[in-house]
Amino acid sequence: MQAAYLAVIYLFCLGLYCVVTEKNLIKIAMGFVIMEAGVLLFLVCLASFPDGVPPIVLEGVTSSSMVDPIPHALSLTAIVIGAGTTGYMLSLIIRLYRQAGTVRIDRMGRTEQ
Amino acid sequence: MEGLTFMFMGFEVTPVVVDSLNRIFLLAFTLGGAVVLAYGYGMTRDIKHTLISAAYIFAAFGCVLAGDFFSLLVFWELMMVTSLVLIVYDGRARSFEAGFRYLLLHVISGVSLLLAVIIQYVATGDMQLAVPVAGALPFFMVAAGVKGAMIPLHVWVVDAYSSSMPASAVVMSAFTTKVGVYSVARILTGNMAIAYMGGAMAIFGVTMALAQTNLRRLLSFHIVSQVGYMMAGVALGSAAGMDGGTLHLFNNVMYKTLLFMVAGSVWFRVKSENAKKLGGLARSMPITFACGLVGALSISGMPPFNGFVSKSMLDAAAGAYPVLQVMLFAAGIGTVMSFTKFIYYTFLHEPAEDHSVREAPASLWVPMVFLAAVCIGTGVSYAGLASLLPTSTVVTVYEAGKILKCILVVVGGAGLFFLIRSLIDAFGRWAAIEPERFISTAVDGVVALSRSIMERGREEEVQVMVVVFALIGAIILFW
Amino acid sequence: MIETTVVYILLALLVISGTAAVFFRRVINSVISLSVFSVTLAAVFLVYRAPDVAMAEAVVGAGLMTALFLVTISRTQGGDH
Amino acid sequence: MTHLPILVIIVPLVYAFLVPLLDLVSSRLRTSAAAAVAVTHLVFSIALFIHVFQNGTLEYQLGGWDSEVGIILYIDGLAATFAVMIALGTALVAWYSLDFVREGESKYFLLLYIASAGLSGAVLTGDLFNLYVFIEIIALSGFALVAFRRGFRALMAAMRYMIFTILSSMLILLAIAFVYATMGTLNLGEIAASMHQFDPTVLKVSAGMFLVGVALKLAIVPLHGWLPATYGESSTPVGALLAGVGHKVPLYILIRFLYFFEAAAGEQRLATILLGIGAVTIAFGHFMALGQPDIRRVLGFSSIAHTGYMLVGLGIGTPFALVAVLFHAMNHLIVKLSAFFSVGMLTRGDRERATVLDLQGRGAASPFAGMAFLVSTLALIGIPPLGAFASKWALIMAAIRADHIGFALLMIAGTVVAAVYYGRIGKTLYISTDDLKPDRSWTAEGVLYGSAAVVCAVAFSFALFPAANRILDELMVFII
Amino acid sequence: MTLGKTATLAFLVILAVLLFSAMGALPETTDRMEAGGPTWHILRSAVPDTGAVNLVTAVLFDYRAFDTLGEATVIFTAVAGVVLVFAREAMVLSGKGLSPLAKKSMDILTPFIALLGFYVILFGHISPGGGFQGGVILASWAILVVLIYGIRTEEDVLTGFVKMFLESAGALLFVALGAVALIGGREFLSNLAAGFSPGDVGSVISAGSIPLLNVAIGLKVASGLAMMFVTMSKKDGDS
Repeated sequence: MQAAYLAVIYLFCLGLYCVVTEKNLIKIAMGFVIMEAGVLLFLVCLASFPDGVPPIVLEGVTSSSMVDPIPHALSLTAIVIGAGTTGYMLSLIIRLYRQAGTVRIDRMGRTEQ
Repeated sequence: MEGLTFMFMGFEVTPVVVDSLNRIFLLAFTLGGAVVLAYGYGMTRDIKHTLISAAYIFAAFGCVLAGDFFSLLVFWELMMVTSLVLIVYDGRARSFEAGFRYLLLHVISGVSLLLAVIIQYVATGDMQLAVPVAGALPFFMVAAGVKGAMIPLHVWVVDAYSSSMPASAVVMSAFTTKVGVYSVARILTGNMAIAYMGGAMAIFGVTMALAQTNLRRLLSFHIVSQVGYMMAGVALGSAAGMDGGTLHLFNNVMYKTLLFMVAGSVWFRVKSENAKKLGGLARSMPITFACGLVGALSISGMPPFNGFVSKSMLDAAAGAYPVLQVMLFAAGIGTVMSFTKFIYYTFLHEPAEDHSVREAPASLWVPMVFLAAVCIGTGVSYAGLASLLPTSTVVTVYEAGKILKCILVVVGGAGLFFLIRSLIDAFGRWAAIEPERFISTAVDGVVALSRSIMERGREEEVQVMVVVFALIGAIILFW
Repeated sequence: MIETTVVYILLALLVISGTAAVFFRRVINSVISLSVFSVTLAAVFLVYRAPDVAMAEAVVGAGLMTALFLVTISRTQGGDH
Repeated sequence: MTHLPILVIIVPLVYAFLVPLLDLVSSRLRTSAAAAVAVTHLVFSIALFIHVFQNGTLEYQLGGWDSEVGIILYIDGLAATFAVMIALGTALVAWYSLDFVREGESKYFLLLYIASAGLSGAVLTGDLFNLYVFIEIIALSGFALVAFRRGFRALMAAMRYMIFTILSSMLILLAIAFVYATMGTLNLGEIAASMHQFDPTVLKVSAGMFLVGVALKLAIVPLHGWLPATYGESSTPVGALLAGVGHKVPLYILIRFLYFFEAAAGEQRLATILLGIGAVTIAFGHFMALGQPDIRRVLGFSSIAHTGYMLVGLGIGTPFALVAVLFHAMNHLIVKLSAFFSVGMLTRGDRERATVLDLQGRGAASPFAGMAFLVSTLALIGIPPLGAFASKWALIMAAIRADHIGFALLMIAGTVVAAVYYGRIGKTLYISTDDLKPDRSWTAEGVLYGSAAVVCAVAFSFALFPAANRILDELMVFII
Repeated sequence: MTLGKTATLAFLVILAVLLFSAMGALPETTDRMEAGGPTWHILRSAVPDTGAVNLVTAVLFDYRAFDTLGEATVIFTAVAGVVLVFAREAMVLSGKGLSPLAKKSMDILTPFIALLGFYVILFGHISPGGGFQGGVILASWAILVVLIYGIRTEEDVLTGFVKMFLESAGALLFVALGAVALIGGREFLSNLAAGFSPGDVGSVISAGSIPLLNVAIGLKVASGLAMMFVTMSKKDGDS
């Protein structure tokens, strides 16, 4: 159990809280970013162990001392996906603002009626 | 049962079987089907309508011919769909309302038959038409009850047959309820509950019929009453009852179709079905009048018309059950009274406004005359017909006692009608409620409730919060 | 053990900046602290021997994401209403 | 070794990548290529199905790395079946879309085919994280397609859809991280093989997250918040894609991971859970469908109800029930497509919202569309000999065989309710209104007739094709 | 503090406890890695397998290259979606930009940014970094140009058409590199097994197709993200 796991839990719950309670769509997007950051931190943490070295083969580095490269690859992919998703969400927010004049989802709901 | 058999969806299906029970049904449907098709085309001059009618009749044949539960179910549903199309064919809002209620009731019938069949199949392991297992019995009764217009599921009969266009009503009047009777005769026979229900239907039908002024509503209530006779017969399960019921079904297809045709012809010329507004048509439409008279006398069980034969057989069959016998007897009197009303108001009494109308065209009266001939013919010599009955027992009905009794009933009933006419009119004003409206009201209520709930649950916040709760919930559930 | 202290400091900074990003009233401030958050996260990744992830997080979180958020805010008049 | 599995995924993907370049040449080329690709995709999927059906389960090692290190595509009967369903559905949607897409909307086909590639990939892949990637592909293309109509309501629907979907993706991602932290592998087969390694706590938590993530995508009550708006506001082919095809992937994931949840909850408990939420979903979906003014929303809620049917089937859990669920999924795919298509035809494409009152008398005005709609609604109600009847029959029989008479009654009642709301719609469609003249204004009807005709034909064939059950039975042998 | 927020908070606390207990029960990293599985195999034989020194890149572009294809698809989809959302708007490009000083410094900066980006891309398999990171760096060049010069200049330098072309080309190049293996009868995305030369390990020209895949991804990500940013930051008439 590493100390960072606490941060992971906190960040995930923080992002979830932000998504659930916030009305401002931009804030909701931030909530997703924070949630994802929590998961990324989790992935990176469960790859590492005390006095491991980065997974790059140099002379004098034994394979057993390197940290797990697979979660790194996974988190890289997750970062890209998150970037794409957030970018699309933000563009959608801009469009909605153009039509509703607000970025708050509750007011938008009223515009919808 | 032997018959055409093939595999479908994993079990063997026997769509065509002819045996001692359903041959009389087939005969009745063949005669009635041919006539109503001719009449319907003559009335509408619309080949599409005729084709749909043909499909509907085909489905009815399928139900009667079905050699196993699965094909029975398939044709059952097919008949529902085709008859629905017939009801809403003219596209008037009124027809659609009636059609919607018809759909609701008959979907209930269809799905309960589905459930019953599956239970039966799981229990017995095959699809043979057989006495239902205990688990399946109630669903079979609901299914047959809707099709067979048992109280209180009879609503659709009056509703659909009086709201749809006359041609469709004529076509349908001969088949749907008879298929219900067939299903009882085939599956639920020997069930006294249904027998007494039949007696109740017979009385209830005529009582309500007395109250009606709309010709087709009157005839529709008589369908309920007549089906009650048949139910009583076939549900008794005894040989005499089975024969009487099925023979009565045959006769009923003849004269009830005939009477619907009469009403249709009157509507065709006068464009009105309100008994109070009609009148005096005996002179202007003699053939129609004659046919109507034949039909009325047959249904009233006047010798030597065919109704007399089957009613006497039923009377004999019910002999062991005095209560039932009395019920049927009383219903007989009511029948006479209401048809005296039918004939009197339509053809005899002074017209409210004068209708200078011609006789119905040949395309309409030829089928009517044919049916009238059948009514008389099968009444005079019924032996040939009786040999086709399930147990083909030829009982002699032309005995002085029975004849006298029936004549008395007819005359007495007619007299009684003229005695208490004002009373009947009062009753009619009181009993002019249309129960089918309640169905629509109930449905609308449920829909409104659902809509109001939909209006409520709109807030995203709630919906997203649910996710968190569900998350905890799922983990807890797993714990 | 200097390293673990660094980790703790960074994690604390991470938590603080994240919380700030969520609870700031004005969206612009949230965006700023979110970019701080990303940079800190990249540093944490670096400490946890994940240079590739750290680089990606730095360029994406601190660079691209911040830019996109800023654009969004500029297109929605501050994004507060 | 056959390359069919990867081809099934890559062919639409390459087309999607090519679309911007094709557009430079000519939009006509782009459209015809779209048709060709759809057909190729379908052919490859069917070929794959046949290959699997004959030679048994197939493993395709991407990059030549075995399941030990790399990503493999794992195609058994279940995956092959769903792959065919998806290819068929997307092909029909693409066919419908041929005339629906107007000038300057080249991005539509791009997104459609990316979605189709993602859907195929999600069912074919044998790797947990790869599954997540495909889920994300599906989600993103889904957002873009829902927003495609660009009306405000459509954008709102897309945003709502997005919030829910990203949430579910996050949950699934965290669950995956947990699984990897325990197993050290992402290969589904090995995870299934070594479930015992799981610490119960980790198992329950990760399984709970995964289940909620899937339930969100499957719109199981009470997580259905996004569905009605999404189906109601998105344009017809998109609605058809989401309701008919997209709906099947989370179902597949649910079936595929049943062992996972079983290990987490225990077989008995899981059955109870599935039956419970299934019953709630059936009741709620049918009840809410009653009150919807918009036909597409009605169809959406009926999808929720049908999801409930499938959940109940899974909860019953006998092999026969599983067959029934698969069968019902197929029929639901076809019928939902035909329903959406015919609604699109009745509303003349997308020009107006499909509220029931807008459509008064439309059925008489454009007869074919009306008939197609009626056929599909009859199928949804479950009238023989339409396909959905057969599958409903199978589901109810499965319920009764397992002595779940109550659930059989529930499905029956649901059928009656469905008859009520479809009956009301049909009533409005055909009630005669004098002012409406027969209307040929929308040019695309030819194509739509075709696609809807195919759909109806298939809907029939499912019931009339006696071998359907046998094939499914044989499938089950190597699915389970 | 509304009721909803309180309830959510309470449930989140429960969730946190559950997550905590779950994470406490996780096995030790080293145990997991020693227990075999992909990590064990990769750590020992990645270099002979792929020729890449940076194992993350080896995983990303060889062992799990299919994920990377999917990731590229996601970006592609996102960009298409953004362009679609902003399609058909009256664009009024703001041409002003910042002060001459900033522009001057930007002129100096440009080659370095480009150099850094290409370095990160090309050396991805022997040092930290790779196609994706380098791509984002290149995209950030476009972002800086937009911020400093204004969009019109950026559009002059690198028209949207070019960006779109580069993006599609990058994605197609990736698929093509994967499909090369099919011709050799190998599985999709095979690297050395499909006959790409391993080169001498540790140099730029090594690790078979990995550098090429890096370049493809770099192209695609750079042009895609730049397109996304530019599309989003275009001002339009009515606002």
